[in-house]
Amino acid sequence: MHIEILTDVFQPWQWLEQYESARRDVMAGQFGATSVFIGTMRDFNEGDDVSVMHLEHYPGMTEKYLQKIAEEAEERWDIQDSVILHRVGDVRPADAIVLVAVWSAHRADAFDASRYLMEELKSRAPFWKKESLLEGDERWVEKNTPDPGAERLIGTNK
Amino acid sequence: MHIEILTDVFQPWQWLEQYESARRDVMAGQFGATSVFIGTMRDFNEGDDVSVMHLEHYPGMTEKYLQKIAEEAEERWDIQDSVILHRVGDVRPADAIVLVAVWSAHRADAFDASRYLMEELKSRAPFWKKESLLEGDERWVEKNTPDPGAERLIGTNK
Amino acid sequence: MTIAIKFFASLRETVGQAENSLNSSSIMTVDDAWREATNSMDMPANMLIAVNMEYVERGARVKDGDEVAFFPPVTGG
Amino acid sequence: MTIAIKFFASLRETVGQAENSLNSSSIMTVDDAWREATNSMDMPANMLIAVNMEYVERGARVKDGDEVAFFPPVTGG
Repeated sequence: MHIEILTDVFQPWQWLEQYESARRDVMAGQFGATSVFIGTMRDFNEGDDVSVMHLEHYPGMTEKYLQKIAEEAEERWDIQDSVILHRVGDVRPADAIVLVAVWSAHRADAFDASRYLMEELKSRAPFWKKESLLEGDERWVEKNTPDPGAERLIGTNK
Repeated sequence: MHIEILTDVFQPWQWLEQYESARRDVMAGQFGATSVFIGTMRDFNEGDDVSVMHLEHYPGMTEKYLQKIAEEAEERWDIQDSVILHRVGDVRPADAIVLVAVWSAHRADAFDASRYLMEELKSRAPFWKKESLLEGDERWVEKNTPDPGAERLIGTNK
Repeated sequence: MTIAIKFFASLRETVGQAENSLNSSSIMTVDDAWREATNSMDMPANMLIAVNMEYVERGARVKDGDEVAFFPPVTGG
Repeated sequence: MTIAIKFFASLRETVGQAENSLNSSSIMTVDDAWREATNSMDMPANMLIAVNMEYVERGARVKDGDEVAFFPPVTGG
């Protein structure tokens, strides 16, 4: 399990390649399924052009909740490894914001666990986004919308 | 949409990085969610050590069905791009067998569509696996087990 | 009329042939093509069939120039 | 007794402070801490509260040395 808050731009695919390489001795040949989700900054939101997003968090509580969520997933599904990376600070369009990855023997566990991690992260991990619009205004993103497809996965570990 | 049958080993993360780089001009800032699934060869199956897997397919029909499945996903979900890569020939433990990727504005579409692609690929695309065991025996893999979590996604496009 | 026949994977090994070309005016359905090509072997219960690379049932009609493929459950991914 | 208070994101801007330290023997609950720290502002309906980095409800008890955080709905991911 690897949880990390990143203050700088990261390249999801490079990061995954390096992580898997570093774990090759223990992981290679053991897992059959990898499910990865990446959340990326778009250059528009609610009809407006967004130039920068400022990502704030609650240091300490963020790590604690990401850890908690990842442990819940490991208890509930048959998982070999999981990763949660999340950016804070200033994020620009096309930058990765979040990366979730799950390695498992079987695809159902990998798909379910990664979706669970994303849903719980979005509803419980203390991060907040403020958008700077191209016209110069700033505004807080008010809330995350739930993923209806994740409903059957959540609610038991609250 | 990109569908490809690969006869040689490929590195999923490197492949994705190159693909996204090549599409940067049209894609960057447009998508908020990327869901990727990778199926990897394990060095064991049903209690036996497997040294090589021989992947056979029905040239022509494979491409046709992968294309059909990807088109179904694009009709049904709000998707910006999708990729299906699949190996044929001799595959060794820790080699990637299949890669499915979906880029979308929203996470629910990316998760659902990628899981749909995998499930339909596993039930409809004409690939077959034969395992060579470490002890020297060969055996055909008899069938794929369905993913119960994908049930709500399938059955409408058959 | 001419029908191209293909067998894949374990079925290819069971039947002992990879492909075949049938010339017979009596072939009306996939069932007929199977009997002609395999010398009337029993059809495996879970076998899949494609005509011109589209899945069909065993009673499906075939016509001159068709490609009929027989194979076991698919195991890709 | 001493209670550390934190405000995050839009709530930090609304309240006009990022953190605070309360010294008062009359603080029994999160509600009390909020009133003391904000000079009895109305609590936003959808506000989230954590005591020592664990989510709690507004009636939760607080004790000496606790860290109480108030923030709007989270928007990460």
